Amino acid sequence: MLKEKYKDEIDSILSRYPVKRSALIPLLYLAQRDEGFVSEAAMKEIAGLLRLTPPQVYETATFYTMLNLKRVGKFHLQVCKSLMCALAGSDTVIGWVKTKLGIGPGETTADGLFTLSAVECLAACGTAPMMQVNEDYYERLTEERFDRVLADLKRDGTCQLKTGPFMWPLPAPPAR
Amino acid sequence: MATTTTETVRLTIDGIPISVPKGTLVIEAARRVGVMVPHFCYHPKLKPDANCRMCLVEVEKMPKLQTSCSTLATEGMAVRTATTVVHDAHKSVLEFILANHPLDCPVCDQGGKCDLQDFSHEYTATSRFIETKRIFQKEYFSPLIETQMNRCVQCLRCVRYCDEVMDVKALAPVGRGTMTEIKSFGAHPLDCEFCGGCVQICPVGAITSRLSMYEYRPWMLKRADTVCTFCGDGCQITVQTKDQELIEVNSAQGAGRNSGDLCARGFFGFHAASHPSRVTHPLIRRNGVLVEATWEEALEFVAEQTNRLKLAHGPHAFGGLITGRCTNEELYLFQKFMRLTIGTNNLDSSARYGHVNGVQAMRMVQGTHRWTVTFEDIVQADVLLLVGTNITEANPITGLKVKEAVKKHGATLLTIEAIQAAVGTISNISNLSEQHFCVAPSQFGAAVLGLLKAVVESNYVDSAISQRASDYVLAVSQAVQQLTWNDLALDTGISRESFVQMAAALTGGRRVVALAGQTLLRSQGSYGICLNLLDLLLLTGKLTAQGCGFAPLAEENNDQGAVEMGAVAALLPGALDLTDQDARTQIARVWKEDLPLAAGATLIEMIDRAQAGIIKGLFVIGENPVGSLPPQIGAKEALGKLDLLVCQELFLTETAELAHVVLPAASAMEKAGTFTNTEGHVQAVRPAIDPVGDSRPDWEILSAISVFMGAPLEYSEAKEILKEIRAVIPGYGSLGPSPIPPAVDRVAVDRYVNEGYRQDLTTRYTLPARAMRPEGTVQLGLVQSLFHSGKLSTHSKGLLQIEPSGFLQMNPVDAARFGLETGDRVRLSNGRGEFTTTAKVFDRVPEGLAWFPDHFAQAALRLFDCAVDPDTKVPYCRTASVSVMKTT
Amino acid sequence: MLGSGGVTVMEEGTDMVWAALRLMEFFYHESCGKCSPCREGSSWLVQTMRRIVAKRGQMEDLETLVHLCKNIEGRTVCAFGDASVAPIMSTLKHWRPEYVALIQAAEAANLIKLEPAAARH
Amino acid sequence: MTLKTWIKTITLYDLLVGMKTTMSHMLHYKPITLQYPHEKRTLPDNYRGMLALLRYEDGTEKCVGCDLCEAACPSRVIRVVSAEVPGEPTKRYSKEYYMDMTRCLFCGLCVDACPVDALGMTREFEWSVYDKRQLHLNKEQLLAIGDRSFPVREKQLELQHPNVAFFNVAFKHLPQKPG
Repeated sequence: MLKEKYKDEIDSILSRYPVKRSALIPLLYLAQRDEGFVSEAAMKEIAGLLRLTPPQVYETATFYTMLNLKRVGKFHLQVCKSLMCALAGSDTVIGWVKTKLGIGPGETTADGLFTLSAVECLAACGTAPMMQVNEDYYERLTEERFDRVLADLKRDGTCQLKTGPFMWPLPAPPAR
Repeated sequence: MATTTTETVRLTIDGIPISVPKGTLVIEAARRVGVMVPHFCYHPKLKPDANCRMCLVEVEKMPKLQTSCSTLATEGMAVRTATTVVHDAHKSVLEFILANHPLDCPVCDQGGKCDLQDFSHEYTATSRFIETKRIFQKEYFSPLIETQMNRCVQCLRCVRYCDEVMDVKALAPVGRGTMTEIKSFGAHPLDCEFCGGCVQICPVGAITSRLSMYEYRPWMLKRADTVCTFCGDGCQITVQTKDQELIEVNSAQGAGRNSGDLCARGFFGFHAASHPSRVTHPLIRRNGVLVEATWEEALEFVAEQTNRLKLAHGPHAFGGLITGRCTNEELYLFQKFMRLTIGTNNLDSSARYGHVNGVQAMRMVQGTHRWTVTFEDIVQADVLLLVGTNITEANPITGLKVKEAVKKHGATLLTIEAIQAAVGTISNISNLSEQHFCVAPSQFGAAVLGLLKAVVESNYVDSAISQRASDYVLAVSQAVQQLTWNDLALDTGISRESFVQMAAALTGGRRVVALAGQTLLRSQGSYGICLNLLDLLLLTGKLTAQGCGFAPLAEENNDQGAVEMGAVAALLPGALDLTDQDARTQIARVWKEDLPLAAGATLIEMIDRAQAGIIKGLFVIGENPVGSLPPQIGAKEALGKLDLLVCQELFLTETAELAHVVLPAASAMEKAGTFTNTEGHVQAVRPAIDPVGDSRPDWEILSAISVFMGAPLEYSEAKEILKEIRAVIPGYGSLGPSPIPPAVDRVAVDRYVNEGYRQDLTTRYTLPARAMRPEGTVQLGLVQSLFHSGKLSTHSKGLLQIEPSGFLQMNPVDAARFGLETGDRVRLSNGRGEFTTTAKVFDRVPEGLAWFPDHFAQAALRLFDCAVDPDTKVPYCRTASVSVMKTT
Repeated sequence: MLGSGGVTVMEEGTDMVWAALRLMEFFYHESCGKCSPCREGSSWLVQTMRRIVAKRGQMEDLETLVHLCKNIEGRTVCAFGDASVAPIMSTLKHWRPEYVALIQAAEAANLIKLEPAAARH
Repeated sequence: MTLKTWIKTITLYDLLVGMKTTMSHMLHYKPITLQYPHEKRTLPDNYRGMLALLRYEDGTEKCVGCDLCEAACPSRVIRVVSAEVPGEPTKRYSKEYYMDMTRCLFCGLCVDACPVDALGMTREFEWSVYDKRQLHLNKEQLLAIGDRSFPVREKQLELQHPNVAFFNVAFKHLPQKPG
């Protein structure tokens, strides 16, 4: 259960908001981080924590596409398909996924590693085409870079090429 | 009364000038001048949401079209609803709404009464939509409420109703954009209060009742406005029938005391009348078995036996019991029959099970037998004190008034209740309360005493009363000084600070209403607790103030009527004392005969007298003492000894099975008359169907028996009896749409503060015995379920779908202690017997208590003991200490 | 003003109908579903645009598109509805020939003429 | 009144104009009497004869029990008792269907009213009986008439298009949205 596992974090989230209900989305994120998706049990638990009814939690969870209600692969590739990325070739990126991993949007590879979603604008139009893997951005994708991302993810679970997400202006580079 | 603003604004709608109170919405103002602006999402009960965009109107000096459902009327506003621009806007919005609508009117139950259908006709909307419509896959089917989201127009009325009015929040719009659908939770069927509000409020056929699905078309139905029989709230329902078949119940917005809101019992419980096991022919016991007979045979038998017994043993060898589900006319005729034709005061009604406590307390202190407040006062109250009401389940519509007061008007809700705050599928009043004391029913008295002590010690006593009745105030003060905070804390688990805080909230209110419910009225010592509550109001000066009062809630629909009609042993029609000479003369003048003077026996006394062989004949109308009292009382044996037991019944109950004659009675769906609801509002009952089989209304049966006995009480219709009631109680039942409650009788209050309080003050102001709870036991309580009412509703197929049987409901902590989980079999036992049932873990049950619904408690009854109130003779048999054991 | 991408610079040869569809799909996805014109309108517009891009459009569709856009505009709760019709309104205004060309291609391919309630299987 | 109209009036000119067709038939037409039981007239396609209930290609009843024929009927011929198909939630059908043909005036309004074309008018007209009660037809009899008069049947609605599938499909059988 979330409550035992993340007691401190839940308390700090709850203390952030004057109205309890406002903590709903952060808690749903927490649940998603825990399991990779928001399960029914988690939604019921969050309802109990916030003194909402389960349908009220469910309504929020289904509204936001960033919250997965079904199990997804270990790496959730979210390729932006909005106009700017599409102009820069996001359809090609989806094509690469299809040829290299054999999955279309909404599908998961047989080994359960990758799930592809075609999503709407991720607010990185300047560096299109881009994709988001779990919570990291990979921008200015070329086939070579894309291959490297996939290989690194498979091998290390992370990749050096990740670039964000950043708020504008860019944060100062970490001091060495 | 409601404080209405007198400030008005003037505006014109389509050139028609009108002045409306400030704050009125344009759509409402338009309705007043007879302009109907089409709408889906607007509903007078709900806050404006303006999501359907159907009600666009043109307002002068505003650049864009405005939604009339969310625009407030302002001074000098000029609204136009009939221009081409507006018409085009309506038409285009309708085209959007219809785009994804399946247009399956022919198979939709709403067809014929559908807003979307009507507007489509009005605007002859044609669609240019040639794409494939969106289709929601159906995942599940709810037991009683059918959702067909393809038809949904996403007006969210159901969601808002569920939240704003019912406070259940069981529905939510799920998904986004055009794929929004109304769902409960995930792929689970709807699990909620089943109030049917969403069905009623849905403007299209997206949410329909499954109970009568596809069986009718609106134009085939005949309607009858009548009153629901499932609790004391007296909701007006419209029963719709098709060829003598009960099809549907609904309630029109604004109609009756409930203003269109219903609970599961009212909305889905109507099938009780058409249950196949109804008794449809008179039955006479011949050679030990009940066999069918004709009405003539049965009536002749009853009359002959009655006359024989009366001749042999005198009139006091008879007794009579009647249920509070009968109409006022029947209750009146019953007591007239018993008092006049038979000649005894041995008569009682189901008000004796608890409602009498509240009424007698009111008569004692404030001199009225009715509330001095109305539902409107509850809505307008700023402090509400609920003691042992479990209001959302026992009296759901009064509960709605409380919810409205809290949610819409910001009233302070104080509750003393054996319930824990918990989010659940059924609304829980303690979730809304500002301050909640969770105490066991046996300690309600202690909690009230704690409040009194806090009032006295914090000097919250009203100065007027201390001046007027210093002796009384002194006596009460001294009495509460005897109690220690320590004892109170031990009994109730509530600290002095909490008591003081609640007392402060109570005293600070301007309009204070105290409600007492069944949990209180049927628990031991409740007459005294009611008096203490009245003391509390009196001391804080809230008894006589405007909009303040004490309101005991009736369990059965006409318990209040039973008291007012004199269908209890000690009271005459008008709830006057049997010994009141003026009343006796007045009644004797109408009846043209004298009334018996000897004090009558009450329910338990009658059973005892039958046991002792003093009572030889008993008339039982719809009452079931064998089934509803614990076997310890020996009702079965006592009734077995009778020479004549006549039952007028709908079903062959445990009592009817012992009867010598069973006469088939008509249910409330089949007869005319009036019901008096818990607040004393008299409403008309109208027949929706003809009596089933050979059954007859109870008053007709009584009248016929009296004719056969040679002392006719003849009436040709129920209205004639009402006329006679009005002769006895002037003006009865002609209260009009909004009743004016009686005022507190100053003389009676004076009598009470000078004299009346003395007789039992010391007994009332002692703490109840502390509940001993040995290890391995729980306090088992019989409770009222939201989905049932008495035993009658267990014949209703709709309600049985929601709650088919009883469960032992237990707190999770207790359940863990006994190693129980939902669905486990559990054996309850104590010195009196044992009983096996299924457990259900339920987090609203307080620790140490366990609940079992009264409606299925037949086998559980033997665990209970029965104590009889010394003053009001009410049998208390709702709690018992039992040990719990898991079995297989 | 072309949607929420702020200012977008596109290549000379970009298919503007396709671009409008992409923008419209964004708006369709983002429409919250509260008020009817935006909820139903955006889905309708997207479906029609998809059909036109897939060369299954017909001349009446252009008129319908304009009508729908005008019906959404100014009748919604928030400004999202107003914004959501901008891509189609402006592309139809400035690049109408591209639409017409696509539809003419559809007609040339002699695809089955669509009838209401008898759309593609 | 002019002379011309006066002459027209006394020579009954208008009447003659009206009777022109009749007069010409008297002169030119052959007798059209048919030796009825032995020879029968070919009836036009839109002949409004006996009513019948129809089925789909796969033999399922078309009728969805919507009661609209009952509502449309001016002489109260039809009585429909509709219900949910047992075991198929949300699918509506007519549990019972009665027609009292003694009252029918063959106006065809019921056929027009039917949203799923479940009613048809056959070209049967030889329905004279000795006992009126034989003209009280139930669902089986009406379906039998349909079976013998309409050998060619339509496809199921949901196979025609998902947009009209709501009428006669229980939800578990709803076709998936294409594309």
